[in-house]
Amino acid sequence: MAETTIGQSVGAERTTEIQDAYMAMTRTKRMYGGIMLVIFIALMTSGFMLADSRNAGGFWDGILNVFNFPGEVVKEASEKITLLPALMVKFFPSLIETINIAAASTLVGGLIAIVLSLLSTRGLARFPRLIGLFRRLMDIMRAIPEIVVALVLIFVLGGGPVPAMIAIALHTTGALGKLFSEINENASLKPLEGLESTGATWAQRMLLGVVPQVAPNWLSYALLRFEINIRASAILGFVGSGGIGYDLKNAFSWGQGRYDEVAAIFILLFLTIVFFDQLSSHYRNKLVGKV
Amino acid sequence: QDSISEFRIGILGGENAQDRMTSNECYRAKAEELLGVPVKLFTPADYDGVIQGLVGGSIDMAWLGASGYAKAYLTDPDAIEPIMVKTNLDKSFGYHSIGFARKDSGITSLDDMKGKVFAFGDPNSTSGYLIPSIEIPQATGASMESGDYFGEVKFVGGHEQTIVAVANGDVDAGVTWADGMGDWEDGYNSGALRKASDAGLVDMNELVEIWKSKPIPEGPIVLRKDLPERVKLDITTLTASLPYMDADCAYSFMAGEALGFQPIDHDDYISIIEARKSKM
Amino acid sequence: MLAFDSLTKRFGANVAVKNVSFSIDRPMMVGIIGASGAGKSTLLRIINRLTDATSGKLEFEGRDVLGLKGTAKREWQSQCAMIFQQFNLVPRMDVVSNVLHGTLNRRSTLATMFNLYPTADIHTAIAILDRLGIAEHAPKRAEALSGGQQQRVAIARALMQDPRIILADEPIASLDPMNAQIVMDALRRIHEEDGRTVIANLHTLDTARRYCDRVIGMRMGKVVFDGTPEQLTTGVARDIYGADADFSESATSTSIDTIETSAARAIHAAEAIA
Amino acid sequence: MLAFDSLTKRFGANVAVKNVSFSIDRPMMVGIIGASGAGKSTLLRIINRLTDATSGKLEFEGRDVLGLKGTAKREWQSQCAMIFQQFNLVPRMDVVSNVLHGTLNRRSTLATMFNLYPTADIHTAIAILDRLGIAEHAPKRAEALSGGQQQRVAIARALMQDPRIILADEPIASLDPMNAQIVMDALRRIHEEDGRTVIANLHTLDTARRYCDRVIGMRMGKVVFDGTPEQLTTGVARDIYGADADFSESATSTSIDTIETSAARAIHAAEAIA
Amino acid sequence: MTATADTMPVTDLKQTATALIARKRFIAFAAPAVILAYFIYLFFAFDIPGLVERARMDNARILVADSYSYKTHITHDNRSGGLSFAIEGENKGTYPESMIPDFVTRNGDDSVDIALKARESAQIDGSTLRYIRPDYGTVTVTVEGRDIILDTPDGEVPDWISASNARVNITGAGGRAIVTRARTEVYRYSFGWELFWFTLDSPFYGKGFGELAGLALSGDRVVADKSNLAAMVHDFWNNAMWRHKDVIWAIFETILMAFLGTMGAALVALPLAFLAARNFTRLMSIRFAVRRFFDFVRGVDGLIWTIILSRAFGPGPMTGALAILITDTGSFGKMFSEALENVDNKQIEGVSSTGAKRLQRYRFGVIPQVTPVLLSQILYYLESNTRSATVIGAITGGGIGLLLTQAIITQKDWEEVSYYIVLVILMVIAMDWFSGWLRGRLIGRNEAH
Ligand SMILES: Nc1ncnc2c1ncn2[C@@H]1O[C@H](COP(=O)(O)OP(=O)(O)OP(=O)(O)O)[C@@H](O)[C@H]1O
Ligand SMILES: Nc1ncnc2c1ncn2[C@@H]1O[C@H](COP(=O)(O)OP(=O)(O)OP(=O)(O)O)[C@@H](O)[C@H]1O
Ligand SMILES: [Mg+2]
Ligand SMILES: [Mg+2]
Repeated sequence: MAETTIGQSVGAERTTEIQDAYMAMTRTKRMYGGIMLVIFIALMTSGFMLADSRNAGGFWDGILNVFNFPGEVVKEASEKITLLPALMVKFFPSLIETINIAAASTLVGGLIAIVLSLLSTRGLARFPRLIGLFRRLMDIMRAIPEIVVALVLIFVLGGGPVPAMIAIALHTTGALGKLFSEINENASLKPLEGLESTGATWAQRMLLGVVPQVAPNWLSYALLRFEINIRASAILGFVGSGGIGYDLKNAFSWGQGRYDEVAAIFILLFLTIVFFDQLSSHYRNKLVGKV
Repeated sequence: QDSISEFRIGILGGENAQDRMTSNECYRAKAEELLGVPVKLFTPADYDGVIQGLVGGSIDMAWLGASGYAKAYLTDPDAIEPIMVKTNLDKSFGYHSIGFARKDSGITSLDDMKGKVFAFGDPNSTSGYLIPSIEIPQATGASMESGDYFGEVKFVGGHEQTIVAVANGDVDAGVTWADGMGDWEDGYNSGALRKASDAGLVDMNELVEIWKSKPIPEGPIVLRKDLPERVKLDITTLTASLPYMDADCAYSFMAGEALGFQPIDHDDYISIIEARKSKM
Repeated sequence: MLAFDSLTKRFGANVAVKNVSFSIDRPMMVGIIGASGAGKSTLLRIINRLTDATSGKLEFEGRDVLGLKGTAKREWQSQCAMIFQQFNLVPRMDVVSNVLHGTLNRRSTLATMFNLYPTADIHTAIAILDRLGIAEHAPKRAEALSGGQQQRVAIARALMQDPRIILADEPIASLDPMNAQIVMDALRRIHEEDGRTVIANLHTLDTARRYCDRVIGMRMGKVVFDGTPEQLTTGVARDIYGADADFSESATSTSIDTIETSAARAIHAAEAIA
Repeated sequence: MLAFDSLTKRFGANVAVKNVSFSIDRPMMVGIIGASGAGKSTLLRIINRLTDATSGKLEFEGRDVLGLKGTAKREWQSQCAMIFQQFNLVPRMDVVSNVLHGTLNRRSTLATMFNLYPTADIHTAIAILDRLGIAEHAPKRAEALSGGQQQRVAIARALMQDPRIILADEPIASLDPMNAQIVMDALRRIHEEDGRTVIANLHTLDTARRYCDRVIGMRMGKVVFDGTPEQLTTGVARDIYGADADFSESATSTSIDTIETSAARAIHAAEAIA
Repeated sequence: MTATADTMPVTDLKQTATALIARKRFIAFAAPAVILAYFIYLFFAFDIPGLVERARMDNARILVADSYSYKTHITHDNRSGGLSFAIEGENKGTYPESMIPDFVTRNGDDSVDIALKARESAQIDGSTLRYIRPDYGTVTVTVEGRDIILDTPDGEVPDWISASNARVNITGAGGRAIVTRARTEVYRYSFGWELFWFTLDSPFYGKGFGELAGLALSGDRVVADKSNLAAMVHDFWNNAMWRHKDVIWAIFETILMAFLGTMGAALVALPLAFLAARNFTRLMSIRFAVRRFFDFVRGVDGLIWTIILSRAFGPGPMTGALAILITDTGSFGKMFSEALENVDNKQIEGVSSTGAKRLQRYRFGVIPQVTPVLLSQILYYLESNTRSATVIGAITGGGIGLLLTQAIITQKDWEEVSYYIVLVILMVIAMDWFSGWLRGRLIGRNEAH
């Protein structure tokens, strides 16, 4: 029974052959694996050493001092702990500005991204030939760091929240556009064909056929982006645009004596980010869970 | 510890990072030759970056403003010591904070500035913040809080940004530094206005001076206190003799015409430190 | 009324529809049968202008259908409603809205964006749903309905277009026998009561025989049979399907009475090998 | 050799294995049958120590298996290899690596982290694969193999452990009849040629009858039958499965000859209703 | 088919449907209305009317013009005499004694004719400047002692001249001129990025591509101790005007920050993620602690970490790398632990049943499963961190971010700004492409998300 039923034994010679071939393969694999590992370790260590040498302070000296600065801030803040609530109220309008910048840019960027993503999804595009163009456009929008656009726009438009808003919106358009079009690709084309057969226009097909299918996923990504944009907006404030980042920079630059302000802003920023993080992940779970 | 493995010089803002590197390259090369260890230049993004570096020990030498020195001293009195100060052609070592506005705005003095937008430079700048923030309230009789006398008071980040912001009309007036000698139309003999005018950034015809501070002591060149004595001595000697050794190098290192350097110590900055303390 | 003139459609080297010429001169119910890949779907899609023909002509009441563009094309699409095998509804939308999509061509894009459908249209939609026996599902989402119900929603959408012609691409292929019968009955009734032309792709002979006035058989893109249901003998069917002698009709039948027992057996057996 | 003594496993209020006592005194092929939820899998998992028993004892050659900890426990696991219904291979790794996982217990952690196995082990692995007739798939990823082949890889991994006992949890449930036969043949051959004990959960009676030396029937956690295949009459089977009179064996059969015709019929019919 | 709605009369159904559509209509109007209301609020909160007023379109024009053109300064020193020619007026761009720009004709030691664009021209003759506009005439500016005298054909001062007795500014269509007591300067604008390849002191300046290729191949050495190619590379690399060496180093530093930060974060986060995953750590308290730790480092935000670290480590790429490392440890930790919670238990069980040790179980039961997910996340972050590193560099002082922001802040070297922007975009696109490629190689196209 055994001989007839278990597959076909391939014979001793063939077995040796397979063993040798496999050993050869294993050796190459091990070699490649080894090389990869060595390359990775070499890259990491040499990168580390290079960064260390090009840095003003060395890693090993610095690591001991990591807590100096937070220590000073905490010390001063705890001495003036009674002032903190008032300071937090003082900086609250700046925080609102930062959040407004994030919200406006997410909205504007998201709305444009919707259009661009529809235009650049195969099967949905209004002008199939221009898909490549719209995709490259989004790639470039994604590639430009917000800070560049913001600073250039400050030169043209003057200070204020608008340059930051435009800069973040631009990046958001590119980033969300790509994600949206990935979602769009998974949308079923059947309802679209159904609508097309009734003589619906492109806009009607998109709005009635695609949007209901993909909106929850869009919204979930947009929420995630909103959270990211709050951070970006704070950072832009730090390098020249308005909002809480600007206050942080001034307080922090002045240093000792205003560390209570620094602490107040840190706390505001931290709470805001955690708040929106939790909010957005809550809604995302809800939205995507429903799908 | 009596030896170092490298020597790190921090350079304050005011020009873009590349130009800062270029202007100080000859000094770096001389220091490297003298000290026999690699000398590196660092150009942090703002005043505070340099001060943090000095206090944190990651930068060994820098040329600070008076207020910057005060800040470093107040943060850690044992971190750095001043060694030299630049002397002007007339042997004084001071400069002024200058308030200025656009000519077509009709503003000619602080009196016209009521309710208008006023700009400081960097919070750690002596002429761009500390001194005007003390002397201007004395002149106006009101605080510098937004809405108190001025409509709004803000920091635009640095001398160049102040000049550009005023020229663009983003703010109504701002303060920056100049030696106060020579002609207004040239932007004085030296200072931020001169540099901006030379660079074609602004047309001095379009600006007017609206306020001028009392003389401010020039900022010191500082070294970290725990550097080996030998190193301190070498650097002091090198700096002091720079104008005689290599005039071109001294010119670019000192950002303009100046007589040279003279030694200075902590006591010359006590008043500035007090001024800064009063703002805390 | 509707005249095909040597209509041809190529997909690369593959000819999906080859030289099809026939005409329909009065409202009737036409069944198109043929093996998988015979070109049935492609033909219907060409009529509805979802796919463009490679060559040939299609005239409706003297007007050249294939040359229509833009608004005129969408106008034509609204006159020949299409029903799909997979229903092609918008699953996350409620039934009434899906039916109202039949009016899209008549309404401005902006108005439809804001759901500005006239109340009269909404009432018509309900009336149509009622006629098809699914009015009580009107507020539900389309995806919550059974296959047969969804297909009836699709028919309702088609009726909402108030079309001259209804094209149905294997309307009952996704349905169980019970629902299949309901849907076919609905189509027949629409033809009879409203006098609309119905062209249906069907994959079962007995359905074609039972419901259609005329049957067209296609094989490899060509029309190989065109006649009355009575003329559709087993021999002819073998030709259409290119089947050999052991071709048995019951294997493809969906009529409830013929399959009952064999389906039960099949399910039983299928479980055994799963 | 292997002795169960009133082994019990509770999951909350649910008793999965209830008071199981029997013993196996010489290497043999044991089949465990029972309805879904009868506790078959749980029993095997307890033997392999993937699940801990609630109470009772299990001895192997006088040693208390359930009390083993740490190294000793892993040592025991390596002696009683487990084969899973879903194969439980690492799909992204190649076949030989999967087989070599059978040696993990013997090799140092550090060497295996980097996939460094002795050449001799690799040769053995390929020899085992050859014995199971799938040596030529050695360098492929496990996920690229068919179900039957994957199950044979799982058997090869088990053999690689050089175990005293092989536990197989419904080894053929995911397989088609053809592959099921190959796998069962392989298990039987391993028992016969190597003298290893094989305990297999099976869900079909005829498989148990055809391959096992002894059949144990479980129902609701309890052993309700223990005897030779011959003693396993349809009546007994009804008891085990708690089935009523219309219980027909062929419905659950996987033997190729018995199902051939009915499967063909089923497929045919299934297509018709699809 | 014949069965009509027997549960509810059709009229009622019609009412329900109308109400349903009305509700949808309300939402269709309400959602845009809310957005619109928010935009109106922003319109005032962001002071858009003021913005329109403040917007300086001429700045935009300068920016655009400057980014593709350069100006040559022809300067006469009115105090000590003497002419100099310099590109962008910079020291490093000064023409050597023997060389003058080709649109300048020298009439004497202290006198030149300058051909400007738009058929305009200028003449410097000692401390006198003549600016000639074809449709206007000649403007003469003379420095006499402490005064500057402006003389126009009609005696009026047109709006393109700004004059005081200390300074005269002429802005023509084809050039600009500035006269102060100290010096007379004429600017001529030309197209391109001058000196991008070689500076004036390089023997290769002004040579065409063909000529350079010829030189590179020929044996005759232009610079004695180097082959021509090496000399060219050297001159390009050390270009004092564009400083390619520093720029490339800066780009490299930026990528280095992103690489070290991302990989470091992944290495730190992986083991921690096991501690935060429900199926690997039974102890609720440990899991909770690790999760809050992830939330904390993520929540504190890269900006604040950068600030904190720059105090300890000073400016430079290490600081940036560590800031990225810390922030991303939080993000990775969260994502990795989610991936770990979704692993298929079958494979782990398969490996455990052979008697594998804990680490071996992770290595063979878990790692192969999660590798594709983790790798694709890591690579995605590598790409996006290249962008973050640019920003962080601007804060801490390192990499291309610093060069870029500082060049923007000084608001004059727009051609350098454009150069950096192009490089940054290329860098990010290259990293995007590279991480996509690597993902494709390592885990196969389809599995990438
Ligand atoms: N979009 C397309 N691209 C390429 N070939 C196509 C396309 N659509 C259809 N075809 C081909 O055209 C031929 C006819 O297809 P069609 O869908 O019309 O057949 P059918 O009779 O509807 O078959 P079925 O019963 O399977 O639906 C087939 O060979 C098919 O592969
Ligand atoms: N991890 C678990 N947690 C809770 N209950 C479980 C668990 N594993 C099994 N059970 C329960 O124990 C009982 C026996 O399950 P077991 O998997 O052993 O049955 P089985 O005979 O293998 O069934 P099948 O043929 O479906 O695999 C069932 O009621 C099952 O629900
Ligand atoms: Mg079809
Ligand atoms: Mg089981």
